[in-house]
Amino acid sequence: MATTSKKGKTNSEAYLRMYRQMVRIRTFEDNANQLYLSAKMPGLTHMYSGEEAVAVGICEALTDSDRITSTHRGHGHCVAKGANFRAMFCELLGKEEGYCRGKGGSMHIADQSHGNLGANAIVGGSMGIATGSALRAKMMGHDDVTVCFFGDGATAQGLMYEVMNMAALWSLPVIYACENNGYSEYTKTEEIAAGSITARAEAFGIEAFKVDGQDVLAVNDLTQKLVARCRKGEGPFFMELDTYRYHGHHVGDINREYYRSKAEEKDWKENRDPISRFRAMLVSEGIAAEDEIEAINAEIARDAEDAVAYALEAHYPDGSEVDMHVYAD
Amino acid sequence: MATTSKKGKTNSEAYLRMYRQMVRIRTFEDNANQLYLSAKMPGLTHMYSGEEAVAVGICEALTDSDRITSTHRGHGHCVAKGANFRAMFCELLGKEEGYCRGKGGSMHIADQSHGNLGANAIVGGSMGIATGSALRAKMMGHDDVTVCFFGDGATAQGLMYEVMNMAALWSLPVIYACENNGYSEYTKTEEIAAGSITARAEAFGIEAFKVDGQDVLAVNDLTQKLVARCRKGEGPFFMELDTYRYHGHHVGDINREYYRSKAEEKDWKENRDPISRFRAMLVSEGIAAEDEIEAINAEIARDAEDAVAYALEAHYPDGSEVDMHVYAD
Amino acid sequence: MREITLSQAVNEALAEEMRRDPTTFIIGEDVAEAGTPFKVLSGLVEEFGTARVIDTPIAEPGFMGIAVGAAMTGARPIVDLMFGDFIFLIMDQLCNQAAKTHYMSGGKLTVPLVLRTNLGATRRSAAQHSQSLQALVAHIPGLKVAMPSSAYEAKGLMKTAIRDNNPVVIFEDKLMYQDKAPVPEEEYLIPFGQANVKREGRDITLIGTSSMVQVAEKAAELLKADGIDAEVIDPRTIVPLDEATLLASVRKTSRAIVIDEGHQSYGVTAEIASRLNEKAFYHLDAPVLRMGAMDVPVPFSPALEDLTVPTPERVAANARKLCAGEMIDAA
Amino acid sequence: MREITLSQAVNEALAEEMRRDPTTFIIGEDVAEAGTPFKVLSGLVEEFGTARVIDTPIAEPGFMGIAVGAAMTGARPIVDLMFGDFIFLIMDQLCNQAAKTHYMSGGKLTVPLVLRTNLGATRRSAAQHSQSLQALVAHIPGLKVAMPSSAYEAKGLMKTAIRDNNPVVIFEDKLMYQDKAPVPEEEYLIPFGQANVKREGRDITLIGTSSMVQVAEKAAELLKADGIDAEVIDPRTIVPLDEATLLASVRKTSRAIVIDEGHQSYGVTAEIASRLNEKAFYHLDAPVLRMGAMDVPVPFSPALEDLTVPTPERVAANARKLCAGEMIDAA
Ligand SMILES: Cc1ncc(C[n+]2csc(CCOP(=O)(O)OP(=O)(O)O)c2C)c(N)n1
Ligand SMILES: Cc1ncc(C[n+]2csc(CCOP(=O)(O)OP(=O)(O)O)c2C)c(N)n1
Ligand SMILES: [Mg+2]
Ligand SMILES: [Mg+2]
Repeated sequence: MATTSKKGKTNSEAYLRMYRQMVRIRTFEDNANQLYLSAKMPGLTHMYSGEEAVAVGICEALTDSDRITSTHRGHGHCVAKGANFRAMFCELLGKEEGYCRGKGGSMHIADQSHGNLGANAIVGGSMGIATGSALRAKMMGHDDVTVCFFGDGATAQGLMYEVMNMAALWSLPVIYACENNGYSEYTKTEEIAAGSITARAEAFGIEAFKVDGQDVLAVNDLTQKLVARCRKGEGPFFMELDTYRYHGHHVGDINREYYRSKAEEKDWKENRDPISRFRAMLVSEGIAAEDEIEAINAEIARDAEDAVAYALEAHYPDGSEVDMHVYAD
Repeated sequence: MATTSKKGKTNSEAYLRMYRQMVRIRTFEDNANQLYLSAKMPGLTHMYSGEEAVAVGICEALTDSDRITSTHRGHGHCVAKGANFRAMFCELLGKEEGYCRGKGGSMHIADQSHGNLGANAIVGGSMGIATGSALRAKMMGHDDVTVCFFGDGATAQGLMYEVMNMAALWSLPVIYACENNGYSEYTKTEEIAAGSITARAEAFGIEAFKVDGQDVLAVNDLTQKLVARCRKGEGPFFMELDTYRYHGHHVGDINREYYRSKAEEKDWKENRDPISRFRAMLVSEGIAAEDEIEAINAEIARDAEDAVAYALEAHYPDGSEVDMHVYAD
Repeated sequence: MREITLSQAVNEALAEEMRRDPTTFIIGEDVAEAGTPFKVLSGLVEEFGTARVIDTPIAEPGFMGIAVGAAMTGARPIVDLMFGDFIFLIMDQLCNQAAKTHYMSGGKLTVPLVLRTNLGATRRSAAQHSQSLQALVAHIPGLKVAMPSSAYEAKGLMKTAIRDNNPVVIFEDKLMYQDKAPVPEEEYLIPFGQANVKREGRDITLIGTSSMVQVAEKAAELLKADGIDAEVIDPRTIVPLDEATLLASVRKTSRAIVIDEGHQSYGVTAEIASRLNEKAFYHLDAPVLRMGAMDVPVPFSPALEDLTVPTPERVAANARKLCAGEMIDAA
Repeated sequence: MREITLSQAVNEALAEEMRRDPTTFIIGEDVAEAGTPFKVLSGLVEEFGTARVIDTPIAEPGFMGIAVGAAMTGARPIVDLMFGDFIFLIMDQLCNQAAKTHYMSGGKLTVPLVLRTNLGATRRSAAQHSQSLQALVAHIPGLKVAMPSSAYEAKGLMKTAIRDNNPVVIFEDKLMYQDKAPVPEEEYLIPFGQANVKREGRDITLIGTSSMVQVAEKAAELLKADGIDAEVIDPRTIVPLDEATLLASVRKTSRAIVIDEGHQSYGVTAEIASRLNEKAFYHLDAPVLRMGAMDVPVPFSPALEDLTVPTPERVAANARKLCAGEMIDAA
């Protein structure tokens, strides 16, 4: 394995944290999906399962003062950036103790305390926000970096090119992270993206990288380097991460054979799963034993169950909150 | 001269027409500027002088059924696509006999009979329109080509990338013609455009060309080839034309040394003027004698004078027209 | 008469008009094989092919601009905008380009296109997928705005919109796609600018748009119990607006409530109420009341979202007060 | 008191606030060396440098989005949008993002930014450079909307806007940049939601916004000759709207005309008129009249353009009719 040399005792902790975070995301999503299927969750939601190595590989290279902007498929980013299950499930259920007091829901979940500026229900809608966060950092002399998550579909939005141009002109500390999961809704990426996605960033003079989004260490390594370079004023950067979503576009998208085959899904799940891959590596490298891994998984499962139970019991916001927070004081 | 071989008797007529069209544009603009300076023209206007070889080189490769979309700096495109002076000056003065019955003015002048879909006061605003015209041609099985004119400044608009993506995916017969005159308003192009403009088109899989926009033959040659290829279904294409505007951003932009030097302006006018260059070539190649050239110039000057006089005397639209044409029947 | 869903009604209208006129085509995200997330367009790509049912990248300003250009040069595009909330993305192409081209060209260029989109909250879709933005487009001269209130209107207005030579925006109510209504087998069109008196009444006029027509009808049912006889009117198009029918009703009943699912302030209800006030002032026994959605972004939480939109109960309560002369605010 | 132009007043407000708060910055096209095409910002880049007076490419959605992100993370951007007509380009970032973030985050994130732009026709700038689009943004909860009517208001409202913790849109009248008015040397702020009674009167209330305040004042002068004593009120902000002052006036005069330079239909005048009708109904002797711009794209030709906006003469003529009980339409 090419990465062996970088591993060792010192990294064990970081690796276990990455493993744990990936499992936390998968577990969160499985529970969220269950809530939907049992009609306990209002509305729809978009599962991140399968893409865990992207969010975790990136966010583990960031500190709490670094910012991210997230997407409609945002639970993974939120967990990876440090959010806790209770406040997340409360938000998904529209409860007062949710991160946004139930006002945002799955598509607008934000966690300011960990630098998550929020999911966004407008595809590409947060690209300006991320770039603006980076402009603020530069202008105010802060050394934080902002990562902008978005999908392959979002590369069709003109806003991306407008803000990449400015980020490049002004050398802003922002990393554009394109989660290419091969689809936007029910359409294959090649049908909606002409040419090359990384070349588009390069045309603006932005260094761009393609990376295996199912390999958490590869993602993390690259991100660490780019974050360090951003802090030195060498931003912006662009990453295209090859990945896959296991579920449908949203929880309600069940019959999807007309746009993607079961064989393809099976192949990704069985052969490229970011969690199994990493787990096998942890075990084979002696970083964790099977039973330790199982203990981690079990603990996370319990944590999620508790949080779901808590959220189901939690209060809805009082009706009087409906016209609060329209304006800040 | 590299182009000599392509010239000869058969081209004389085409060359003289190109020369005439360039002089017509210059003459039109000189008169329009005079109207502004003598306070006879309402509002402001943007002069095309200096960029004649771009509009003429391109439009002479098109037929009346080919379409163009134009910009705020649109008089040149309008003349080059075949418009007459009277209806143009009437439009600039807000008169009933103008191309748009006085409702559009300089910034919205359109000449549907020659395929000019109109100037546009939103920078980049016509990029979708041009692409849509091309989609219509393809869908309806027509063989016309659409040229989208826009400035270097307009390359900052996200819309361009959205429609280039679709034009490339769907192989539309559209040519994006970027008139790079080095400035957008009072700002140099290098301050507002990161990376490379042609590379941006190439990143979408679009063949892109850079051409000397002061050389009408070079522009025309390239356009002829691209138009022919578009008709065969090989579009879209992108051209970046290096050019220069002699006047300020608009007629009122007089003191401009804070953003561009007189020396630079002098250099372009004296050494790269598209009309003088072409005139010298016509004479040296024996296509036209000096006195023939002067006769052409004089005739155009008279034509413009007549048209100005006519337009100054022409009627304003009746007040009752104010709420006509809001809706088509 | 057979009953079909609003979704089927739209689908039929599109299919019929596309058969009739080969220059029509549909353009938008996931409109072809997927038939849109709401499945409204299912089957159309099979009949008309991908050349006329065109899947686009996620580039709303781009495909809106493309539609404008196609319309200006001889085609009749039907633009599918997945959520009404995305109108904000295409405002420039819709309002600066499509709406003004005919006028700016002195009548020489036309832009015959239809923008199909939707409105409506209470789907638990939060602030960016629940807006009812009809007021914004109604403010822009050059656009027509249709708001079907049932499958019957959805079909008839759509067919009229496609044949209209202007840009027309149609807002469908997301929550009504599965609602059935009687729809004739034979072809029919509903002319723009003709309001529909859904229910006659003497005591008060309830004017509702789109989703709020049902709310008004239910309120009228509730009011019957109180002996209040409400007239319910559906303007069907808000541009053009059938003032005459609305005024005739209000002159008769002397009282009116205008109900629309867009935000109340600077919204649709203000325009309609103002026209009634201006032109039926001396017939009014009480101020014309407006009921729009609350002036708050749409909250996700069901506990909050349901508070933001007019309900039959709240309309009925206000109607009772109006009829009893109890509008204290107005004193 | 010294007199300065509206342009200078804005410039002073920006300079003072930028000195006071290092997190403020200006972003937009040609704002630095050029000081904008209207030269309103001249001198600011010399004092604050290009790090705080930032020239952008021609990418309105892009720099608006950037401002939102900067505002969400601790800066206070002042966005310069060269023409009000370009609001259409930034609606998504303004209305889906800036306006809703505070609410959607349950009050945790704030977006303190100012969008400076303009309105106003009769500059012979045609349909895409002459619009007055305040109604559109006023409809969106989460935005505040200021409409200064003179240099004095321009300065005081701008300073308040910059200190406000919400997205605020300020519309300056392009034709007023060179108009002078008395402006104190000492610092002052004008609170939002406080209308200004420009002229007291008994017979009729003329409510004007921005450019239309002058029109109302001139109309009041004309009406004096007829013995009609008009009260003139400038709401100064339309969101929040100072209903109390407007209502008090109308309850006194019993008649009102609302004047705004945006299109009349589905425009600002509809909201203000509706509120007066709703809440002062029983005090009104005549319907509240609205005078907006005509519902047509702004034509280029001077012969047509001047017909599209309210003038003192037309306001006065309508006021005379209202006072004489001649509003035939309303019968
Ligand atoms: C501006 C906008 N257009 C359309 C949509 C509807 N929509 C939601 S998610 C989605 C697909 C996004 O694809 P991608 O960016 O690849 O993200 P993924 O869902 O694959 O993670 C679409 C079209 C939207 N939310 N916003
Ligand atoms: C969307 C938009 N933003 C800003 C403007 C103001 N404006 C008019 S022309 C211009 C510069 C355009 O530069 P470029 O595209 O290079 O064309 P040029 O004027 O050089 O021909 C600007 C910023 C506008 N008309 N539209
Ligand atoms: Mg995707
Ligand atoms: Mg230029």
